Amino acid sequence: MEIIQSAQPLYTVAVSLLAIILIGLSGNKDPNLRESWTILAAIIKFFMVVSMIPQILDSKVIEYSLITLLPGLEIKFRVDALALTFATTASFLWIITSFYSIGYMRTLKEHAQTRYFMCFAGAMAGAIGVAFSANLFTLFLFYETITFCTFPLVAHSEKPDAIKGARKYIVYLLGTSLAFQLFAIFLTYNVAGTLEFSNQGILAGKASNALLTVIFILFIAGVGKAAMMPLHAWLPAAMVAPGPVSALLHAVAVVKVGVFTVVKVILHVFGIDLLSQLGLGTCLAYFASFTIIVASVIALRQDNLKACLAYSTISQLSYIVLGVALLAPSGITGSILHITMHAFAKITLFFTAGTIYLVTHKTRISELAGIGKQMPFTMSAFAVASLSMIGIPPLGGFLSKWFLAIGSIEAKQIPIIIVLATSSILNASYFLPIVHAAFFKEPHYAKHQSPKPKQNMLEAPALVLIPLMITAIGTLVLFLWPSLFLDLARIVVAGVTGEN
Amino acid sequence: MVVTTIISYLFLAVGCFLIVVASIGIIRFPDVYSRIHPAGKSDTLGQAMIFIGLMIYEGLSFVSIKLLIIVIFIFITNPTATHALVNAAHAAGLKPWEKGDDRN
Amino acid sequence: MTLTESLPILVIIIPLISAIIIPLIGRIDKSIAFAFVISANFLSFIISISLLNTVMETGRISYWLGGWEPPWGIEYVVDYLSGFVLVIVSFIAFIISVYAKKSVEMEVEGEKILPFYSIYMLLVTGFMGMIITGDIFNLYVFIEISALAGYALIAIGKKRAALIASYNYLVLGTIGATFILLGIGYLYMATGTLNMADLRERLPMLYDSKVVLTAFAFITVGLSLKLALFPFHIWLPNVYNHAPSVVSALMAATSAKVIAYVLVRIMFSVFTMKFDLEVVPVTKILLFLSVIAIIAGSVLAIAQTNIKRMLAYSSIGQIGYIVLGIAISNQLSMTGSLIHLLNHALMKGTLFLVVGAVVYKTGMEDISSLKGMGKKMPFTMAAFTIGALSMIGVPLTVGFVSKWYLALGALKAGMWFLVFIILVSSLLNAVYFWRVIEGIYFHQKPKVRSQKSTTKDSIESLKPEIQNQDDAPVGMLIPTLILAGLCIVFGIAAFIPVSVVTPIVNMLLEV
Amino acid sequence: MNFVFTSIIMFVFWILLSGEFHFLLMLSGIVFSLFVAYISHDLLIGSDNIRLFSTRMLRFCRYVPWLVWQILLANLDLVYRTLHPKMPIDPQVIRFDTALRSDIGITVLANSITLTPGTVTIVANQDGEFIVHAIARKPAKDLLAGEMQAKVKRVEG
Amino acid sequence: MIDLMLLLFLVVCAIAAVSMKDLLSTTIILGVYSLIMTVVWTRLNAVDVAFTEASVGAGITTVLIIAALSRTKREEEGQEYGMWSKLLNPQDLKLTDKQSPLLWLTSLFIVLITGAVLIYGTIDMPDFGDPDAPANIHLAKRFIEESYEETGVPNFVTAILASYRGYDTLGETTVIFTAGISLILLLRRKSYICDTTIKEKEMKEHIVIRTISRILIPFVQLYALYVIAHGELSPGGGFQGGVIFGSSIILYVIAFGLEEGRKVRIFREMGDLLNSTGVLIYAGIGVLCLLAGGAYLEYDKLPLGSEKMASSLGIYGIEIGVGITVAAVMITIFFITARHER
Amino acid sequence: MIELILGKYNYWVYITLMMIGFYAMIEKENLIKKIIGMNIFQTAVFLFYISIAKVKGGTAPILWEKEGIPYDNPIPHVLILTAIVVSVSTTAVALALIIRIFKEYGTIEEDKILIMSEVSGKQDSTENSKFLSSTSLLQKGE
Amino acid sequence: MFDAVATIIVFAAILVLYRVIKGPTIYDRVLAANAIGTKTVVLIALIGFIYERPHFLDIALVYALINFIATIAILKYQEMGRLD
Repeated sequence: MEIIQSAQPLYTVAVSLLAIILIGLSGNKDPNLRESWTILAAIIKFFMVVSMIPQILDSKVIEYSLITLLPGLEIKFRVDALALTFATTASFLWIITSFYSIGYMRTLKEHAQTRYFMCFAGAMAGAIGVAFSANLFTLFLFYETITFCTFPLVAHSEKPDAIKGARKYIVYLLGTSLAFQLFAIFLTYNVAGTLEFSNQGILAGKASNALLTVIFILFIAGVGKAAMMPLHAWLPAAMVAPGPVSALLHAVAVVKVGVFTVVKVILHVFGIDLLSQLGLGTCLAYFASFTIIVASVIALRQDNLKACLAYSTISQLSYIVLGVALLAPSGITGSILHITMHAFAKITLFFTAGTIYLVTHKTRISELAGIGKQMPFTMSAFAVASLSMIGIPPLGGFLSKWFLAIGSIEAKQIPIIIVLATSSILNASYFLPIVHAAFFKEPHYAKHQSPKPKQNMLEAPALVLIPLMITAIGTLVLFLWPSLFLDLARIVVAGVTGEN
Repeated sequence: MVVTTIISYLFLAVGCFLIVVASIGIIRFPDVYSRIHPAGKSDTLGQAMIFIGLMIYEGLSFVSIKLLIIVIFIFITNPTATHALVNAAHAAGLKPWEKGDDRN
Repeated sequence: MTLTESLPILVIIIPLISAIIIPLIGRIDKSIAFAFVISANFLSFIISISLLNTVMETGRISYWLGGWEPPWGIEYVVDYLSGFVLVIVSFIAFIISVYAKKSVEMEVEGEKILPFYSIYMLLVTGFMGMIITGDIFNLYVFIEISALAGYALIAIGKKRAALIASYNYLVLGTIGATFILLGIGYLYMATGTLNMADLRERLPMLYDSKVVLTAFAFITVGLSLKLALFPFHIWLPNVYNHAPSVVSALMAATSAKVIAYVLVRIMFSVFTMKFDLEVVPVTKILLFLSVIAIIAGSVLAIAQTNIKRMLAYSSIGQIGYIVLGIAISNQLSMTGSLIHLLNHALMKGTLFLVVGAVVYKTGMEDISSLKGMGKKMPFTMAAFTIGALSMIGVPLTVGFVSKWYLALGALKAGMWFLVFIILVSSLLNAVYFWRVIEGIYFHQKPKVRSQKSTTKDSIESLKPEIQNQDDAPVGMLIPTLILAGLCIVFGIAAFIPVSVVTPIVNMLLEV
Repeated sequence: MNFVFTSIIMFVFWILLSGEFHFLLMLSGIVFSLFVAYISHDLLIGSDNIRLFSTRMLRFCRYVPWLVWQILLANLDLVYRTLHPKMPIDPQVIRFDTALRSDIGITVLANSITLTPGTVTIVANQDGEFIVHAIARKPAKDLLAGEMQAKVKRVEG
Repeated sequence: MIDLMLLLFLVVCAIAAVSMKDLLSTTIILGVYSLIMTVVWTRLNAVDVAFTEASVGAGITTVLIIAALSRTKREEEGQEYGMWSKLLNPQDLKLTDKQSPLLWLTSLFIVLITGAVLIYGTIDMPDFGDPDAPANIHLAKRFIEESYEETGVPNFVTAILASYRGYDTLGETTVIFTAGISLILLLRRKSYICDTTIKEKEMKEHIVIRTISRILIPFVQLYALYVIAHGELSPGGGFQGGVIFGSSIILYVIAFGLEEGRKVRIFREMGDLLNSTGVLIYAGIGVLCLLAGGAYLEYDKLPLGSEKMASSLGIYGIEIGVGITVAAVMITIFFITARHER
Repeated sequence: MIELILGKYNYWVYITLMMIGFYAMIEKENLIKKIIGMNIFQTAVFLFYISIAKVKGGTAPILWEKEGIPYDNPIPHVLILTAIVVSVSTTAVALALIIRIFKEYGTIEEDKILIMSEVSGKQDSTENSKFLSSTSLLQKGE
Repeated sequence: MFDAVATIIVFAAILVLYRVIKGPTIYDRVLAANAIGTKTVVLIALIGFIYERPHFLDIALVYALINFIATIAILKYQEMGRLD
């Protein structure tokens, strides 16, 4: 495996940090300038990420060591296929989300927009940083960056319930990461003497099984962002955030960072061999299955649209964990694909939810009856994304679920297939009714509202609408041309399984 | 033993005796005003006696002069302190003990 | 003897003489006195740095006061450890003296400003003297100089409770100092010497003597009292709470550090590791106490409504960290402990300076008074945020570095539960600091003054987005920001302090 | 004048105390005597003129032997009273005026009374009014007889 | 025998001082305690310490405590529970008070623990007066044998105090200076109540005290200076002399009143200057030594004739510095504490 | 055992004194009483030091013509001189504090003061607001 | 001889201590304390002679000169309630 020393990863991360400063400087005085910085940064970042793809596809790895704080504590970037999968998805969606945010925020005339965009850029820097991190310390650093940068986004409205939700958010994320993840990192360093990721894992043979198990459990518990049960409660609580933030949180930056961390830990800290030897992979897989089912069931009972989506996210995230935990090549491929697939589908759904709120100020599923007639584009996108979530071809979600299913067969864990199937059915049973209601039900009005409002088109502004259309179409495109992500996944699998 | 030594010892003995008597007086007498008599007089003289004894023992030297200075200052300060004491007691309205009062 | 050779004494004499001269010079012009304080502090800071530099190059410096060879005379010793602590203390003293002007003008009555500065310099002198001396009795003298100066500085706090705080500190401090004195006496009795290096040579053959054990016990207890280690911490919250802001900042940032330094000196430099580990179970006791201190300090901090008090309790916890590292006493944990001397000085310095600025601007010390300050005093609050994040132990801040070393040290010593304690305490720190940060940025400003000038406020309230920015004066802001900046700089470039600390640890542990 | 006189007294005192005739010490003796005289010359001698002061000193010296004799008597008396099992005391408070007006005179009388047989000065004020506590009847009577007052008056001049 | 009696005396005094309710009586007993302590010091041959104890105990501590009493309260409050009744009849105690038996037992426990540790430490000590104890052979031997040769000071204590450990003494002077400045910082106010009726009464009644004080003060002052100057030869030195000098002024103030004292003797401003001057002389001599090419406080290097002469003069100089500081600070402290203000 | 007791009687006395002083310091409610305890406490330590210095048959450590007599150890004397000075200074500062406390609280009993500061939590806050108004004045002056 | 005298004086001082502690009035205490003071002066001088070192006299002289201050201070406070 060829290693290229290049500062490109650093620049990629730094772009958004620079953007923070520029946004801050432009401030409230010139909103257009401010937002153009955001867009510019997002686009540059995306292209920087994309520009690295050829090299990675060439089975090369880009590394860059920024600074060594202390022996063992190094800020170091490494771009490999796994990183790039996530980075590409995230940076692409940031562009989309930026446009959507601008439309959303301006329409609602929100306050403190400068802070909003600054934190947004910070969160993205964190997400890309996590993706590109070459060791646990760098990962932890950017992981916390995201936590702190997204807190103001969740608390954006500064209303008591927002503050309360944000507090829950920070308690879960900061709490788990400080208490468990950091502990695990300490232990890892103590045992392995390094924090550097490696395809073979760094812990093999370094400590007793019991200690390794403890470390593993600490890691899994420490990644609160992955929203595995029972550490999922922050996610529904964070629904108080503005629409684009929810989209970012639940589709890209935060939760994906969480599962990405889990994947990293499984693949690059422990290594497949070690985990299968310890039998922890299977345990985790069943644990994830449990989350998948339970979260779906809870989602079924939600009336608040965003909450429903949140529980759906919890469940979907566990798919990714599940796939990796199976420790089988196809499972890993499925997981990696699912990162992207779910991102596109879920961001669409949240965009949709945001748009609905933007236009009608409705948040409840029960109020959505007939809304498809008012907002056909939006709701079509919703429908497409839902189908992707359920895993209906020809949409992205199908691909990843397919690979996951194959993976579970490879791992000889037949019950997992049942779980996947059950979950799909559950998905269907909470998404399809919404779609059905939106398009085929009459809205029920309050009795006293005698003159029926006209069924006008109430679509959102183009700046909001176009992004969500793009992501909806994205799910389709990803099904049709998944080769990039498949290639990347293959490289990852080749790396971690040692087969070339 | 030289004569001076014997004389000095004599003085020491007398001084010693006076001081003990003064102490007894301080304990025995019934009130401040009467206690002040042994404290103000016997003590001072006893002290002086001892110092004179020491002076005789030492012979003529700067040490004796210092002893003399001490004696002089004691004779200046001690009665003053005594006077200040009764004066204050008087100013505070303390009544002197008279014959026939119960001992306290 | 050249000037360079005299540096070890100049570092003490300059603040001392300035303390003496201030009452004289202030008669002419008060502002000169202030300039004098700053320049004296600056000079001693520069000298400290050059001393540390010299030590790095040539090794231990020994200065014979009065030209008498130790152990006959008093010896000044600058080695890695004392050089390091010297730089910390002189730096903090310098920064805070720059900061002091406005804050002192507001919190101290006009006619008392001169004596205030004089005593401030005496306090600094006391600290520096404690650090640099190589004579155990001289140490006691300087402990008392700093203690007396401290009592007076605390007592001039605005509220009357400051007096009680100071008095209690005085009583406990005197008990502590007298215990130290007694311990010194026992050591002297057993060995016949007062020089630390000489003691170190003579003590090992006396390790089973009960006299030496008692000496050690009394010195340790005395220092713990001064250090406010857990069961002896009762005086500290009141002191930090009621003292004038500048004093709180100086005391919080340096006092405990210096005493901790002395503890390290006694434990590892006068006595040896062997004694600490094998003869007396002192490390175990300290371990136990520090763990309680860490947890109790953090828990009590959560319960506070006054911000200075909160920081004071947090200090108790942080002192626990320092002692914890000493108690584990392996290479990593000692590094953590010593680095925490610097780090905590920076963090607590920042936080207290911010509080001082807030008090200067609003006159309030409640946590609620910080609400909505993010818009009013953005830079100051940014410094607070950095300090708070550092206290929580977020990576890239100094707090993380200390925790890293302490935790690794604990793991190396096989004490898992300590890592757990450290992390739990981080969490608790997060709880009480996050509460404040949340208030700063996400709560509306309490309407306190609106009753006074309604018309003006109503005009302002029309434009809530642009609240008028009213940050602390530059003289206060810059020192605060420098300290906050250093929290980050040394969090990133942690190898710099570590490279200074590593030889110290090697020296102490005789590796 | 007062100043010179005081410094001379001081220097004599210095020599008596010191007993060392080392150059440095003699020099500092002179300096210090002058210094003390400078800050306290109005204390020792006060507002009196020098001649009066010195004559009084001389007369006082003549008074001392008598006083010492009286003190010895006083003590014998007191020893008797203290050690006698019945403790024959009968305290009295007496009051009288004297013709003394100068501070020094009143002081000498007051202290003499205090030192001598069975009497202690309680009050001695500027008008020459004395209140005296006597341990028994006899000393009181002796005091009122006025021998001591006369002698002190002679000292005062 | 005599030592044992004296020590017993001390213990009795200590117990009495602690257990009495009237603070003035306590102060008196503390004074007696200090007297006996002085005797004990002299019995133990610690002349310089005895000297210090004498001057401090008679001149300063008692007066300061009384000054503090005069501005606070004389009686100690609180219920009259003796030590034993607390132990034997705990039910008598009011539990609402802070002085609950538990607290009391806790403090007793702490004290006993301390005592136990001390006793434990004493077991291994060399016997009292053992000439071969380590303390008496290592440093001490050398000082006794060579200090006179090296410094020319016959009083070993002064030699060590001013020369070998001269820096400690600078520290000590700084402590005093700190105390002085602290009191200025803590207590000084401009307002002052002068009660004229008291003054008149004093003028009339206290004639004896005043006259004696007047006569005594110059002698006390000269004696103080004598003590400072003879620090090298005999017990005493800058500190003791300074305290005695200070007490002469205190005596003046007590006898004549503060206004008088301030008007005639020491101006407040001047007092402040002197506070600093003394320490400055001390520290300055050290700096001069530096400039002369020696170590700090290395008097030998001063360009004043022979090395011995320089050393002797240097020590003399710092004694004077200490004396000035101590006297000035003691006066300042007394003025500040005793002064009643609005 | 008897040797132990008799050979070190000075030390036993110092321990006793120290305990008495220490007890007064931590147990007495009266602030001045505490200071008196502190004095006893400290002199006890001084006694200990001076006891170290004593040599059997020794004489005061001032040069003496008479040969052959051991001198007492001068070092502890020196140390204690310093310590006494420190003790006096501490006492002075403590008394100043007590005077101030009495002025502010009207009592020098610790328990009463504690009660007062608990009760006067409100009062302190009013002080605080006074303080606040003064600062706002100050700012207007700027 | 000196030893004996010193012992007797200490004994006398202990007798007087009774009065210091017992009182009953403050004046009794001051009086007794003053008496102990004079005994101390003697004791110190005697100890000097026991040890054959006359240096001790300086200490005795201190007491002779200034022991009086404390007494005056106590009395003035007792009478006036203040020292200034």
